[in-house]
Formats: sequence, structure tokens, C-alpha cells
Amino acid sequence: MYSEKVMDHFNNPRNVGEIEDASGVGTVGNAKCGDIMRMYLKIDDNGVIQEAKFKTFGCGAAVATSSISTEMVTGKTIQEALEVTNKAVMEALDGLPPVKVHCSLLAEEAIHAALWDYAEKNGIKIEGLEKPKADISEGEEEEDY
Amino acid sequence: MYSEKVMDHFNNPRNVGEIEDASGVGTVGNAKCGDIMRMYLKIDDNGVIQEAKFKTFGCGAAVATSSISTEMVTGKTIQEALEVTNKAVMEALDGLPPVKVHCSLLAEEAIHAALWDYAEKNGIKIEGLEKPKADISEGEEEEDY
Amino acid sequence: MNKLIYLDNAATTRLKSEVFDVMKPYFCEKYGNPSSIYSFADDSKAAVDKARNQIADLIGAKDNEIYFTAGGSESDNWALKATAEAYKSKGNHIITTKIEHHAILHTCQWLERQGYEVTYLDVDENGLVKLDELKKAIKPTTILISIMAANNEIGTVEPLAQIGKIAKENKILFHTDAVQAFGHININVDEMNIDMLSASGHKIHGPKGVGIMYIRKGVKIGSFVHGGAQERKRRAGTHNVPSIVGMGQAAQIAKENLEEYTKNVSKLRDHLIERIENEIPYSKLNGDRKNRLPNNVNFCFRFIEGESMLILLDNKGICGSSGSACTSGSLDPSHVLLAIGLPHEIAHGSLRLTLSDETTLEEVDYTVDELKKIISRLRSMSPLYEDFIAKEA
Amino acid sequence: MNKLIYLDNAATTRLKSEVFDVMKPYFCEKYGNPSSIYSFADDSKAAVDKARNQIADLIGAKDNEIYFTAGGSESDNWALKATAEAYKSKGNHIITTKIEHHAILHTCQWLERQGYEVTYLDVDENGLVKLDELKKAIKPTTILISIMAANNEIGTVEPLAQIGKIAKENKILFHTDAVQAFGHININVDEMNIDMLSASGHKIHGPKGVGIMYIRKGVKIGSFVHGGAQERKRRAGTHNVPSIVGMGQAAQIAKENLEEYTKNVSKLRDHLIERIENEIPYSKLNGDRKNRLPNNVNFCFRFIEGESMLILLDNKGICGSSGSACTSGSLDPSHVLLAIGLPHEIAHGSLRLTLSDETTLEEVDYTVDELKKIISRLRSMSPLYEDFIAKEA
Ligand SMILES: Cc1ncc(COP(=O)(O)O)c(C=O)c1O
Ligand SMILES: Cc1ncc(COP(=O)(O)O)c(C=O)c1O
Repeated sequence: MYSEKVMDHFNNPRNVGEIEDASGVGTVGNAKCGDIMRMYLKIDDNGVIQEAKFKTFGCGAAVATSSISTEMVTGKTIQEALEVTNKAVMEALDGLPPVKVHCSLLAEEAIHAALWDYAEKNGIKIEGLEKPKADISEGEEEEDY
Repeated sequence: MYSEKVMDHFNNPRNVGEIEDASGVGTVGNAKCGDIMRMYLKIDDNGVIQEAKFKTFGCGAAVATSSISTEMVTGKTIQEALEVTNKAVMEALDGLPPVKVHCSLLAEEAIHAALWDYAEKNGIKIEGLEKPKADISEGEEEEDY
Repeated sequence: MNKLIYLDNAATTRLKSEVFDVMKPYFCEKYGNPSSIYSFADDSKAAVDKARNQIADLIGAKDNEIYFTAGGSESDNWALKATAEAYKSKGNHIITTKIEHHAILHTCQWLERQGYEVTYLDVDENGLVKLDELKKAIKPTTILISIMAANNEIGTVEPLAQIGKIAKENKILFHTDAVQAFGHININVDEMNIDMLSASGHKIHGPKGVGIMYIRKGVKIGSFVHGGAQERKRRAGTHNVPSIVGMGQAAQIAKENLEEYTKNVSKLRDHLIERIENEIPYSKLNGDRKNRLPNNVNFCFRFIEGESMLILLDNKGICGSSGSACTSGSLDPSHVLLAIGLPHEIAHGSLRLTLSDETTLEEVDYTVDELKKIISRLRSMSPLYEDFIAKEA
Repeated sequence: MNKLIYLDNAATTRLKSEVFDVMKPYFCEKYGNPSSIYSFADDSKAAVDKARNQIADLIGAKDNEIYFTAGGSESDNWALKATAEAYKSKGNHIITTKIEHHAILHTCQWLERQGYEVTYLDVDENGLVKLDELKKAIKPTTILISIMAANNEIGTVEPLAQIGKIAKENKILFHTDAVQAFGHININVDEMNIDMLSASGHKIHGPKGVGIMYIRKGVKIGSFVHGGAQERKRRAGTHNVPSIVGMGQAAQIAKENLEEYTKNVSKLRDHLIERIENEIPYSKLNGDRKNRLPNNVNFCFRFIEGESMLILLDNKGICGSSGSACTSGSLDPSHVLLAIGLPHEIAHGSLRLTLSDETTLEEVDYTVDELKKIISRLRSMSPLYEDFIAKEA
């Protein structure tokens, strides 16, 4: 069901854990739906993401998207990190099954939530970043089985 | 589907043919329903059936019941022949499949029709013998498949 | 016992050993449920996908338009009942023919009891649907035309492309019961404008108890068997993996062999027809001579009844079938033979012999030789023949 | 890859080689259609009769009360839809439970759309139907009570005899979906007053794609699959002889082994339950401890999600299943786990392990050993666990 990339990131997740003195932390999803993603970002004075870590409660795709998105944002500026969309995450994982697309949305939201937290803590406004929704909505109609 | 007895009478039918100077001939059934039985009886002056022959258009059970009933009536008096009922025919054949019970009725009717013809020709009345129906009715609801 | 001469391939076919070999691993080894997520089930999943593709290929469909069922009857029930339900707001009228299989006819009768209106089209004396009558039967309330691709008794192949065209022009869904045609003649769902198609595995040397329904993308019917989320949520029930695999393989073989099959088997068929017509008097070929399944031979022999013929053939090791009342388990002979205009007494004397690519010329010749003897024997004990000869004399 | 440890026997089972051996001749050799009249079909006919008898024997039914179908889902659809249709004049109310399989639930929802009224009974925290609520739910219009014999997820065995008694006292038909119970626990249709019963071949080491419906003599339901005259005119479709033979054989083996199976497998089950309860914290057994299928183990592990558990088990060659949303293909976790009162987040962390008589103690122990590691690994990356520990501290 999953691509090799997904399985690799699920079995050997990169950057699991917490960052004690994180610049921003974002938690998205909810336990009711079976997916919670928490992302920790360490951002330096130049607005470059030095380190990203995550903890995730969720399925294989949720763990894999968390893992790869921590890799994808590391070393990027905040503006570049905003371009790590769910599409980009999916592509980097060589695709996700249709029923799992929402996991990649979750990853995008987790990055945004962590950045929002960072912006709030620092009293700044990040262009193009909206306040993260409290919950991830599920619009996709399952096309496949 | 058929008992060995039925198969024997179908494969080696006894008394197939016509009797040129028959004392009575009876034809029952109709081609529409797929069964026609014609019975020829030769009856002596003492009212004993000397010979019985048949021709049948119909299924295996129709042929077998015709065959065995010619055997069963031979040597019998008219009154005894009236006791060759469909039940007796069925028993003599070790049973028939439920959907084929009407064939044994046809045999009973063929005997009756031939006797009726004999009675008419000789201007006598045979006690217990009713005018045969022109056709064999089919009341049985199929219980088995 | 004699060697078996199996000439009832319209009833069911021998599972080909090549097909069985492909099915085998899925019984005791790769038995995983394709809906499961562990990798042990990957083989089962891939096998079902492959079979879907093999079947789609045979009829020019897309893979995701093929749905696995338990056989032709279920597919027919599904097509009719679910279309009736889904398109109820559009209308309540269905058009079919008088010569459909009971899986269609009895389902239509059931629908009539639910308030639907069904037109049963007449056919001509060869069993062909009359296209002008089809056109005339269409009403504003018509939601479905269901006409079989080829008849199971008399082998007549219906003009699918023309029916499909009429359906399309009138924006009516077109379902075809292709149980006898699938893998036996060329069918292309796009070229023929077929919206739904039923087929069954065991009529093409595949396994029994598995079938498919083709449903064109966009046709909005729901489920017939409700339950689990299998088959894109349209047909519930744990996948019957070995049989699905077998049906896929049989479809692929049928596709590869279609040209050769058509050539060889219809040659044998024509030989059989010719010998019977030349050598057995008072016989009549049923079904269309030209638009005919490659493997179907169906005759009526006057003055005799089908079941006795079958039993005597059976004594010689020959398997055939008949439309006589006795073998149909009802009091009337085959509705198909009546629909092409045969009187009851003629219809009772029908014999269907259906060949396969495993049938040999020797078998066919032996069958005719035996059949000749059987028919004259039965005629000699038939009161109808006695009367006929008496009249002729 | 590791050795396969198959603990998903509630999803499907391995076809037993003894069963396959009995099926084998019916594929390529004795392939005749049992409805045919020639003697070549006698073997097929006899084989179907024998299977019918083997199955009747397992549940104390008469042979002619057993009808072959394509599986549990079809039987469930048949029972509900045909009863609703046949007893419409008596009433339109059906009683079932919230923990039925989707083959029942989705069929009930379909019936609701057709104007029927359905009561979905609550169950207690162990999944047991509350008999007083069942009694209270009965109305003058109630025509059917359909309650499963044993639940497929949590293994709870329902009080069939008591339900049957209530149904009988109220002159209401009683159907039970026994797909998980058939061959796994003792069922007697007369003692339990069961009028209809669904079962499936592949849950008892028989073949996939075949099932049965038991219909008590006198129950007047019609067909679900309309068509040919098979199965006493009640279920159309060419008989799937090899699979029918296989289901019969599997039923006979199940009957012969039932005592030993119950003893051995429930001992393994209890060992598995005990080790998990003792060695894995924050775990909770789902389902009734006493009224439980011999082969069912179902736990919730807090703070983690089922699918990840399954994938990591799969990496170790262990096949299990989960009621998490991710594996059900919907957004909600198993309706069964919710019905026994579990909150969503707990239900997402469920794991079902279902054993068979082929499961060994070594396999069970290996599974627990690996499971422990997997659960602590997943907890270590769970934000829920992080929060929980933080709160505890
Ligand atoms: C309780 C129950 N009912 C019905 C079914 C459906 O059976 P099948 O998949 O054989 O159609 C299953 C199996 O998935 C089941 O566990
Ligand atoms: C034309 C036609 N339709 C439907 C069916 C039913 O197929 P099955 O017996 O596989 O359900 C048959 C076969 O008997 C058939 O010949």
C-alpha cells in the first residue's frame, strides 16, 4: 500500500523527539480522528530553521509525512518552509494512497502551526501564514478502496 | 436421478409396439406437455388381459412407467388391472423423482383409457371405471429441485 | 463406461489445467485477505488487480470499471435491481427480451412486483431482436435496456453495436448479459456503447462461483450485496481470490485464443450442423445460422422428447442438453424455443450440443452416428410418429 | 522475511490441505454442472448433497434447510431483504444491534431507505446484548430479530438461546449472523430457536466465496439472487461445486475437532491475554472475558494508533488487525469499539489477534515479545504519551 520511501520514513523516522528550547511548537490534528502531529522548530536569528523534531500519534503515513517534513524544512528560511506544501511532501514520499492524503495536509499544518507559535512568541507577522485551524478538516472523498 | 429399475425399463422397455386387433386402445397426455402414452390391451372372453403393448412420447420416466405397467396388467383381470394405480407403478419402479410423479399418473390413466375403450366397444360397464379425462392435469407443486 | 464426450459447454466448462495452476497458490499458501494491510496480503491484492486488468482487457474496459461478483446470476440481479433503484426518479420502465436467461427474466418479474414496468421484446424466428420494435418500445420513462449478447440455448448473437447506438441516442443505459458471449466473441464496451455487462467465469474454462460486472464510469448504481468496503464499496464480501485469479487467467487465454477458437470451433460446429441436416430427417436447426456463437448447435427433432434423447446419449457417454419441459423442471418447454415460434411439441424435442476448443472431429462424428440410431429408436416407439406415418401413407 | 505468524483468522483462514484435497477433483475432472441430467454430473450432484449434509450436521439442521450462497455477506443480505419483503404485510420493524457486521448494518440502512424501521440495540461494555432492552424493543410490527452469534472484532458470544426464546415467545423470526461462530462454538438451530443463520466457508479453513444460509422449514422468504432453479428455486446460479465441497469438508472437520479446538485454542488465547495484561501497561481487553470466541484476543493500547502497530508487527512477520480508522478506510474507528463505550482515541489503538488450531505457543510468545517493544517504541514517539507522562509527573 505504501511506497518504499514511506516505509523507510516510517520504519526509520528522522528527527523523532522534542526540542527543549524550541523556537516554535505546533500541534495539529486530534486524537478523535486518530492523528496528532507535534512539530518542534529551532529557528536562528536569520530566520533559518536549524533543527526540526516531531512526535506523532497516527498511522504509517502520518509518521512518514512528519519525518520527511522535518527533513524538508531543516536548513530552509521561514519563507522557504512555507513552500513545503502537502503536495511537496507527497511527492517527496513518492505518493500516498488516496485515503492517506489528509496526512500530508496534517504535515503542512504542523509546520504552519509551529511557525505561527514562533511568530507569536516573537511578536512578528509572517507573510502568507494564517492562523492554523484548531483541527484538520477532512474534505476528501475516498475514490479508491 | 432415476432408480436402477427405471433405467432398466427405459433402456430395455418391455412390450413396445402396437397390437393390431387390440380389444382396447387408450391414448392419454398431450404433446404440448411433452408426454403422450398409448396403451393397447388384448383382453380374452374371461376378462383377463392377455397382452399389453405401448407407445410413448415422453421422458425417461414416461417410458419406464409405460413399460412396467404393461407388465403389471398382463395376466390380470379387469378388476385387478384397475388396482394398478400410480402408487403401485411408482413402488414397482422403486420410486420416481418428485417432478416425475405425474408420469405414473399418466400410466394409470392410460390403462383406464384402454379399458374404457374396451368397455365402450363391447357395450359394457366396468365398475369403478370413470371416463378418462381428455388430458392429464398437473396438480403437484414441485417440492424438490 | 464410454469415453466422456462433453458437449454441454454452455452449461459449464472444464477448468483448464493452466488456469488451475495459476489459482493453486492462492488456496493454502497465499491465502491472505486482500483487504488486510500486512505484506502477507500483498500477493492476494496484486493477484486481484492483475485479474481485473486481464478481464478489462478482454472487453476494452478500464480496470476500475470491473467489479467481481459470484457469477452471472448475481451480476444480472445487480445490474437490473440497482439500476431500477438508482434511476427511479428518472423512470420506471425497463426493456428486455423474451429470450433472456432466467437470471434476467425472473429479476424483471420481481421488479414488476415492485412497481416497475417491463417490456419483453419479441424476437424473430432466428432469435434476433427486432431493432425497430426496440425503438418503438422506448418511452420517456425508460431507464434501462437489457439485452443479452448471445443466447444460451440457440446461440444467436444479438446486434449489440446497433442496440448500443439506439440506447445512446435515447440516453438510456444499456446492460448486456454477456455470460455466453464473453470470451467467445469479440466484445468492446466502448465501440458497442455498453454501460453494464455481466459475465461468469465458468463459461470460459475458468472457475465456477465467480463473475464480473462491468460498470461504465459515471453509471451511478449502488450495491446489490451490501456490507464491507470491498470493490470500491460497491460489492461486499471477502474477495474470492483463487477464483478471481482463475477468471482473470481464463479471460486472458480466451483473448489470446479468440481468433483460433472462432475459426476451429465454428468449423466443427458447421460440420455437426451439416451432418445432422443431411442425415437426420424431420430435424430443424434453431437459432441464426450466421449470427451464432462459434460453439452452439441446437436442433429440434420431431416426434420425440428431449429427455429420453439425453439419457440415451448419456448411455453412450455423450453429454448434451435439451429445452424440453422435463429437463427444465417446469411443465413448459424452453421459453426461448417458444419465443422463436416453435409449437410446444416441437420444442420438447430439442437438443443442444455446445462445443469447446477441446472438442475433436472424432467426437462430433461419433455423436452424430449415435444420435441417428437414438432418434430412429425413439421414433419407433413414438405414438406421434406412428400417427404421422399413418397419415403420410 | 521472518516466518509468517498469521494471527488474523477472523479475517480469513488458511484453506486446510485436507480440504483442498477433497475439492481438487471437482475443478478439472468432475466439472459437471449438478443441474444437468447426464450421469457425468452425478458426482457433482452427490458432492453437493454430501456437503449440504455435512453442514446441516454441524448446526443440527435438516439437509434441505441449507442453501448455498457466495458467502456471509450474501447470506446476510438475503436474510434481511427477503424477510422484509416476505413479511411486509405483517410489519416493517426489524431489531438488530449496534455491533453487527457491516453486511447487516449497511443492509439495514438500505432497508430504512426503503421505508423499514430498524432498532439498533445498545450492548453493554463487554459487547453483550441486553435482553431486557431486546424485549422492550419488540413492537406489534416487529418481523425480524437479527443478532450476531459472535462478534467479529471483540469475540463476544451473544446469548443465542435466550434471544431465540424471546423471539419465539413473541412469534418473531430470529436470524443470526454466525459467520464468526459457525464451526467455532456449538450452535444448534433447534435448541436455540434460530430460524435463519448465515455462515461463510473461509472462516473455518474452508474456501473463500462460498457460504450458506440456513432457513428453517416454514420460513417463507423468497430469493435474493433470482434466476435459475438451483437450491430448490431459492438461490440462482450455477453451483460452485469445488467450493461447496470444500465448505462441507471444513464443516465436518470443525465438528469433529470442536472439543479439542475449544480446549487448545482458548488455552492459547488465555495465555496471550494474560501475558499482555501483565507485561504491557495501559492496555485493556475488549470483549467479554467469559462469553468469548476461543480464538479472539482484542486489546486497546493507549496513546498509540493501530495502523502503525500493525505495520511494525508486519515487519516481524506477524499478521494482526485493528479497528483504527486508518485500517477501516473511514474516518471513525470501529463502530463496535465505540458501541462498547470506548472513546475515539482509545479505539484507534486497538489490536485484534485471532488464533487458529495451527497457532503455536512459540508464535504467541514471540508475538508478545515483539509487541512489547513495538508499543514502547510507538509510545516514545507519541505526543499523547508525552502529555500523559508530563501530567503524571
Ligand atoms: C460477522 C461477520 N458477518 C459477515 C461477514 C462477511 O462474510 P464474507 O466476507 O464471507 O462475505 C464477516 C466476515 O468478514 C463477519 O465476520
Ligand atoms: C445467458 C446467461 N445468463 C446468466 C447465466 C447465469 O450464470 P451463473 O450460473 O454463472 O450465475 C447463464 C448461465 O447459466 C447464462 O447462460
